[in-house]
Amino acid sequence: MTDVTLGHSIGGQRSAEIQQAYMAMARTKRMYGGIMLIIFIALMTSGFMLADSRNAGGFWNGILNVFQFPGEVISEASEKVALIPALMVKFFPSLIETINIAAASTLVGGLLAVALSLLSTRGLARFPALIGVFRRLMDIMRAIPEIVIALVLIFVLGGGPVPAMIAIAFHTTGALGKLFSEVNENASQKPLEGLESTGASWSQRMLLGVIPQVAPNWLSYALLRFEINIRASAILGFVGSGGIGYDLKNAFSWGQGRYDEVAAIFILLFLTIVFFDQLSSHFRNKLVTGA
Amino acid sequence: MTATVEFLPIDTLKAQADRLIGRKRLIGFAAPLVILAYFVYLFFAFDIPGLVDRARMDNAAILVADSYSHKTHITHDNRNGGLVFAIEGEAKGRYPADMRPEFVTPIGEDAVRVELKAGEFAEIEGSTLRYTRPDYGTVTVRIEGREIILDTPDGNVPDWIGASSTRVNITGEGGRAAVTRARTEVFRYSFGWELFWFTLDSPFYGKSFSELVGLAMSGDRIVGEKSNFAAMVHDFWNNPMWRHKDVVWAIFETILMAFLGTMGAALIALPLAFLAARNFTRLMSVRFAVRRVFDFVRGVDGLIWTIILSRAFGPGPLTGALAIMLTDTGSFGKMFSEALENVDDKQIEGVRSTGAKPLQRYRFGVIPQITPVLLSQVLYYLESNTRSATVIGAITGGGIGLLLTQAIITQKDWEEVSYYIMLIVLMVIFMDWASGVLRRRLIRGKTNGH
Amino acid sequence: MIWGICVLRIDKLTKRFGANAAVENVSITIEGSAMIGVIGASGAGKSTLLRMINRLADASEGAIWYQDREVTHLTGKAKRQWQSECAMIFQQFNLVPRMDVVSNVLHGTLNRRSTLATLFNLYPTEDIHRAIDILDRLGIAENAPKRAEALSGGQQQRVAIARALMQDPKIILADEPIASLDPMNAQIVMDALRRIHDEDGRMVIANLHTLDTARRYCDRVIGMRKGRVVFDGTPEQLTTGVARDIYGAGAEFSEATTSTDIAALEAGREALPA
Amino acid sequence: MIWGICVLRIDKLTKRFGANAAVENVSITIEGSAMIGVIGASGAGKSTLLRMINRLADASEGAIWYQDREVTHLTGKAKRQWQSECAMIFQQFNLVPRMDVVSNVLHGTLNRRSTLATLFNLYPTEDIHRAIDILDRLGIAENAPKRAEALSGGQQQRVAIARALMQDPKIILADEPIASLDPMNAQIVMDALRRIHDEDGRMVIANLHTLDTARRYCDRVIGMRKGRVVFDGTPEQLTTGVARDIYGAGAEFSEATTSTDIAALEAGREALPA
Amino acid sequence: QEFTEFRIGILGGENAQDRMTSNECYRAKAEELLGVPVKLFTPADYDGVIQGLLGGTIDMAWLGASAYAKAYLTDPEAVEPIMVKTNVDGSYGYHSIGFARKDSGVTSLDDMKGKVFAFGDPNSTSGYLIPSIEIPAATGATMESGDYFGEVKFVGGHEQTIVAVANGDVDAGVTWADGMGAWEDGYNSGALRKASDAGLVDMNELVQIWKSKPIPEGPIVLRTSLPERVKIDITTLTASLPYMDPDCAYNFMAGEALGFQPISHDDYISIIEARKSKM
Ligand SMILES: Nc1ncnc2c1ncn2[C@@H]1O[C@H](COP(=O)(O)OP(=O)(O)OP(=O)(O)O)[C@@H](O)[C@H]1O
Ligand SMILES: Nc1ncnc2c1ncn2[C@@H]1O[C@H](COP(=O)(O)OP(=O)(O)OP(=O)(O)O)[C@@H](O)[C@H]1O
Ligand SMILES: [Mg+2]
Ligand SMILES: [Mg+2]
Ligand SMILES: O=P([O-])([O-])[O-]
Repeated sequence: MTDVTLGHSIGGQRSAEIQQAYMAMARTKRMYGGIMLIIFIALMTSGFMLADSRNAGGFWNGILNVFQFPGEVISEASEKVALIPALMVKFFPSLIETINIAAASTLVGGLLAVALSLLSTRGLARFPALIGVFRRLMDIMRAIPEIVIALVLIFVLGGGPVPAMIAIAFHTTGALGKLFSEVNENASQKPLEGLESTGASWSQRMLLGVIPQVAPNWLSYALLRFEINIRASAILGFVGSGGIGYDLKNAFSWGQGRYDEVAAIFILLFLTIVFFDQLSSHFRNKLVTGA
Repeated sequence: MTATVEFLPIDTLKAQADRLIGRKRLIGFAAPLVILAYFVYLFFAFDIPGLVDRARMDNAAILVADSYSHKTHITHDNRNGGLVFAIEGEAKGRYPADMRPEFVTPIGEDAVRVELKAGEFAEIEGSTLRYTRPDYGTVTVRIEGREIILDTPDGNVPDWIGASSTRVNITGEGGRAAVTRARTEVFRYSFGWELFWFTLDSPFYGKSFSELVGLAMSGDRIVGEKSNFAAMVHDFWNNPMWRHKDVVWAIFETILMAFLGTMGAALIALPLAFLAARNFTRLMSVRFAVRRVFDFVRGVDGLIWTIILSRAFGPGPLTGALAIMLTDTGSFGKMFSEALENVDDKQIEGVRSTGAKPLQRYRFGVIPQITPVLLSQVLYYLESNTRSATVIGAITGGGIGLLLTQAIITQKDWEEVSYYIMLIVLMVIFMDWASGVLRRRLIRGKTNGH
Repeated sequence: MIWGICVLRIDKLTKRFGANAAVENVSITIEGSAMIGVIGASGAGKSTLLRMINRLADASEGAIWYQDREVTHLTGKAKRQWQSECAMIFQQFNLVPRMDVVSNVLHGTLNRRSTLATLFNLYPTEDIHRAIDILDRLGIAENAPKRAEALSGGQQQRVAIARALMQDPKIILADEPIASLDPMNAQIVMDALRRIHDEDGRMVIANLHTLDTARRYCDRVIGMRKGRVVFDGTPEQLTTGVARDIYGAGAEFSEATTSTDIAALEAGREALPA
Repeated sequence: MIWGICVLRIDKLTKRFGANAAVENVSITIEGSAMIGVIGASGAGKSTLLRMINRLADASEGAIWYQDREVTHLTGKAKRQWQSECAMIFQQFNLVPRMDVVSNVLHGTLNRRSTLATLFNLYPTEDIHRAIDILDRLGIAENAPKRAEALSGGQQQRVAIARALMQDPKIILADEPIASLDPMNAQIVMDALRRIHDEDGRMVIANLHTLDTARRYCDRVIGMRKGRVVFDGTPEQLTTGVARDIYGAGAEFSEATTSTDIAALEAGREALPA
Repeated sequence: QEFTEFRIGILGGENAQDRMTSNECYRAKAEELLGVPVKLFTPADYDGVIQGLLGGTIDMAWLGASAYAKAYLTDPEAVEPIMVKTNVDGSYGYHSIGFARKDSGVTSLDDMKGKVFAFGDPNSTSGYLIPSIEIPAATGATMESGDYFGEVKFVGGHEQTIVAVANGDVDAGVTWADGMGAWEDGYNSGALRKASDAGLVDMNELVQIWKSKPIPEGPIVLRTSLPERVKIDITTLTASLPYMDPDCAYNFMAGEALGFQPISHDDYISIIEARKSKM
């Protein structure tokens, strides 16, 4: 680096050149910035207007009524507030089913993701030539929304928790696999090489060299995913996969007269999500900072 | 350090190491055992044995077969007479009077022979059906008065035939047939998505690719005033069987929901996040309130918001976009406020020391620092919301999700289902790719904190 | 220099953090365009003092006067006006690393320009030209379009000085401006500060960690210890004994506290033209 | 030592990375339990040579023979078997930092264990005891339950040696085993290697950065330059001139290339018992 | 709120695209008549349409009786019934049909003790409301899971019920049919007929195990706050459709029917009472 010592300024002429050059750059940048801003605003407004026109109800009329429906639910629920605890107990088994779906799919998906991620990380892969294949596989698994798989599986397997579990696990594999392989890429190669030099097999190297390094980060991602999966499994209940989502949908659908059930399920679901959110952020903090 | 060795006898050290490895062994066994135990519990809780019984692999086979093939109905109307050939039995797939599928040959007045696969064939003569399987022989079904009579070579009813006095169903290897008093029908499966490009009423139906290119180039017009190419595009775009126009609109609506929802949420969450960040809002109560609001809107899934919003906004993409926006305001609010709590005070102080106004401090001290985090989160969510929008659409919104779920629920058009699934996967992969490109461009490339 | 034209008067200034007084009962009067070095061990209160002058921190007691303005009680617009008159340079540069050098320098004008225009990075052309002139004066004009984070430490500190100059301040406060720099860059930066003082006649107050820097560049040295001023005089008056007092050190002083040992200080003094 | 009992024969070995040959046409024959030092400037190909012997890297041309086995063409199980017979020690230790010391040492037996057994930590008790014995021999037995990352560099390197010994190898390859260590730890580690060579009669090949270490600990020194062997002889034959050739250096050699200057080498040689 | 658009909500039963296609001709006629854009919306379930009517985002729909009752009970002022479809014989009713797989051995409700029973949509008259009242009267037990039936669940709609029974996911379910014609054809009209025609099920494999009393056909409703002119126009259009354009009417009415006749709120009081009893 050539640090021009003080006093040796480059002189007026060069300075003017730099000013010119900078002004030109600043103008282009401003222009790009302006154009991007205009494009963004145009996209947002035209998008909004289009969505507004294709919607049954308009935004400006609707916004006045947003509280009408929640209002109905809350007023009925508060009238029947005494019944809610009993209803919460009634729906608790469904909640357990939902949590089971989420836990099982996170576990299965997580284990598959571990294998796929190891197979698709440069430097670790068992079959380096197939890295691309495994990556695309994960991309596709990630891309298919759970509901698609669930619906197809319901057709084959009938309703119930298993289609939901498989659907979520499938998606989880893709999603976690990608995150895991990002973690793997940052793992140090040194312990691996050390193990390789002793004649350890691929699976031993992964087991002893990679997993201890990356496990905390994996776990942290898996916990995050678990939370997401609780929500997803509740949602799949809407299309007939059992669990609390099924009860919620029926109660919602029937409407007036069962809003106390809606409220009870809502409270259950919300408490669960908050509970696991707190629990997992607690563990994640511990894993990432501690350990 | 080496000195201590003499004080700790080697046997003690060995015993210690044994215990250590023993403990690890225990954990090594316990973890898989716990997981295994959980799976055993699930095995019964999810009733897997029952599932195996209930699983309908024939449905899976139909699904797979239908997803790459189509069926043609050859129908004789037994009340009014007349033979009709229609793809998928739909009015819009009906062959015009002067056309017939190449596997159908007329064998007389009001009579046809239908070549099926696996060497099977069926003949319809009036209301009478003759179904021939090479290894079995010919089954005859005829209508006599109010009765439907089934004649088999050996007089028994094999298990691939369902028969009663009012209806007979034949499920062969190469095709299907059904006879009721109302009609006599043969179903023939063929490979491919028939009518995907043009329906039978289009002059372009059945033309090969090179013929179509030739037509597009040639000057003489087939359809009225339109150029051939425009007519082709029009016929494809308005294909009543596959409805490409509606499907494209549906995909577009889905992306629109994701885009509006994500961006709207980011714009709302950014200012609110300042209220939830410890270092920008000293007031504990405000912070607490804002955070709980974030938790609440995030904790309720977008789908449930769609239901709640559907009263006010009705079905449509706007409702879906608003629902995504609500949920993501919570997620973004939480993430942005965490990013804000991690900002480096030095930069803010540097800007502050020049006498900058508060807004300027945020603009130059804070925004440039959080832009990369912000952008990458927003773009990640844009991609993942394309998937959410599919789900939300399935329930109220509209878009490709609705098309897909409806097609699945009616359990009819599996080729359409697989078409939609393919499109959805391509759409999500595209959004994934696009958001990745944008992320790389915006975060690394730009020198400015825009 | 005319007496009374620019006077910074610090009057019984105290800053307490809980029970602990970081700055205690400090009174200093600085007239004209002096170049002042403030020295003292880590935790002596040097930074806190400068931060109170710039109003990044509020005083617990006492007052700071500039001319006939009481600085300590300014709020809002008036406070920001004061901050724009008294630029601050930080040990860690405190630039916006992701923005380009010129934009960083232009932050020096934020106080004068409308909020809306600056929010969109719209600065008048003459400001941009002046920024580049200042960068040129500091020998880093070529780096104008680069991101601040792409520069070396010494260059970043000069950008920080350029930002300070862009404020066209009466006073420049520098809080250990060279502590993060290697010796060569340190020299470039201190030379720049001195030149600004000499050529522009701005008051410069610099916290310094190393005695020889203070001795070499400053007209007047203030020594602080545990929040109090324990020395105030010319560099020549700063003997080994005084330095030991300031740093509260015994014989082990030379190694422990500053980067320059006492012997070097003595040697350096002799080398100075009397 | 009986001729022919343990022979490592490297035959016209070449390793190319793209156009660049890291090791070129190297032929070396080592008999019996020699202790060999490989020296050479950074980039001379020392590491690549050792990595090829251990089969961490594949040769581009040439062959490596051990007894009547051609090592270069082994794959799968046979390759891993060979690796288990020829232990490697790395500059950065390459331990599993989050695991305890005994487990790290036990990794030396992985080749003999199934994946399932390693998954459940099913190491036989005698292996565990032997690991402790080895650690004890290297003077770090009391660290057995600690995590590897909690140890000092010298201790970690000794754990690495223990792991190597646990493999009960015929050959120990050491790639700059002391480059990351301070002089005291370096000595401990080199002493350990030498002792293993002397007591167990294992072949030791060590890449070394410093001439005096090679001279002091090795029976035979191989000098490499730009991938080729340019010197092969006893430490005594390693004169200043030869060293300059190996390092391809002129008069500025002493400072630039190795940590020990030539003067020290000369001095050292005189100090050696003849 | 001015009248700038007329929005028709269409209930499920076919996939969204087919629903759009079947109703396209009606939409075009309405657009011509009203002089404002007319749009079709196809929410995924009954509730989607009801919410639209209640929130004023959907102006017209053809509801089931129970769905109408829900709209009425939530907001009596929201919608008013104008017309009802009449069957070929002039009646306007249909039945809720309980059915099971023939090979399951179930032939009546008595065989269903301890087995799995499926409803369709909670807002369906024939798929839930009526059977949930008449079946307990027949069995003498409640519809709670484990009380008479082993499990009672909602599978989502008529199509899903038929598929679930045919697949054996449930032992029996309820759906709608006109109750005329032959069982083997899936009766003359109804969900069973449609499924049978589509090749989804083989009616020979199913048996009827229960049939409800006649259920009044659901009304075509309009939002009460629509301009009077619009209500009259739509009523006229609908009533004259079978004469003006029989093909269009066939599509719009999803099969053979005589036509439409006016109907009022009072005709649904019994259904509303039934629904109230379930609240
Ligand atoms: N924000 C704060 N909160 C509490 N105590 C503080 C704070 N800032 C400074 N102090 C304390 O005030 C005292 C003086 O700190 P100051 O930073 O002014 O010292 P300094 O002379 O600049 O030291 P250094 O050479 O380490 O920068 C120290 O004891 C410090 O711990
Ligand atoms: N994986 C690789 N890809 C490309 N080139 C490599 C690779 N490994 C080594 N090289 C090159 O091969 C040559 C020899 O490298 P090697 O590491 O064997 O040298 P060395 O003698 O061990 O040096 P050092 O003292 O730095 O460890 C160098 O030019 C190096 O850049
Ligand atoms: Mg300080
Ligand atoms: Mg090396
Ligand atoms: O209300 P239904 O039309 O479903 O009986």
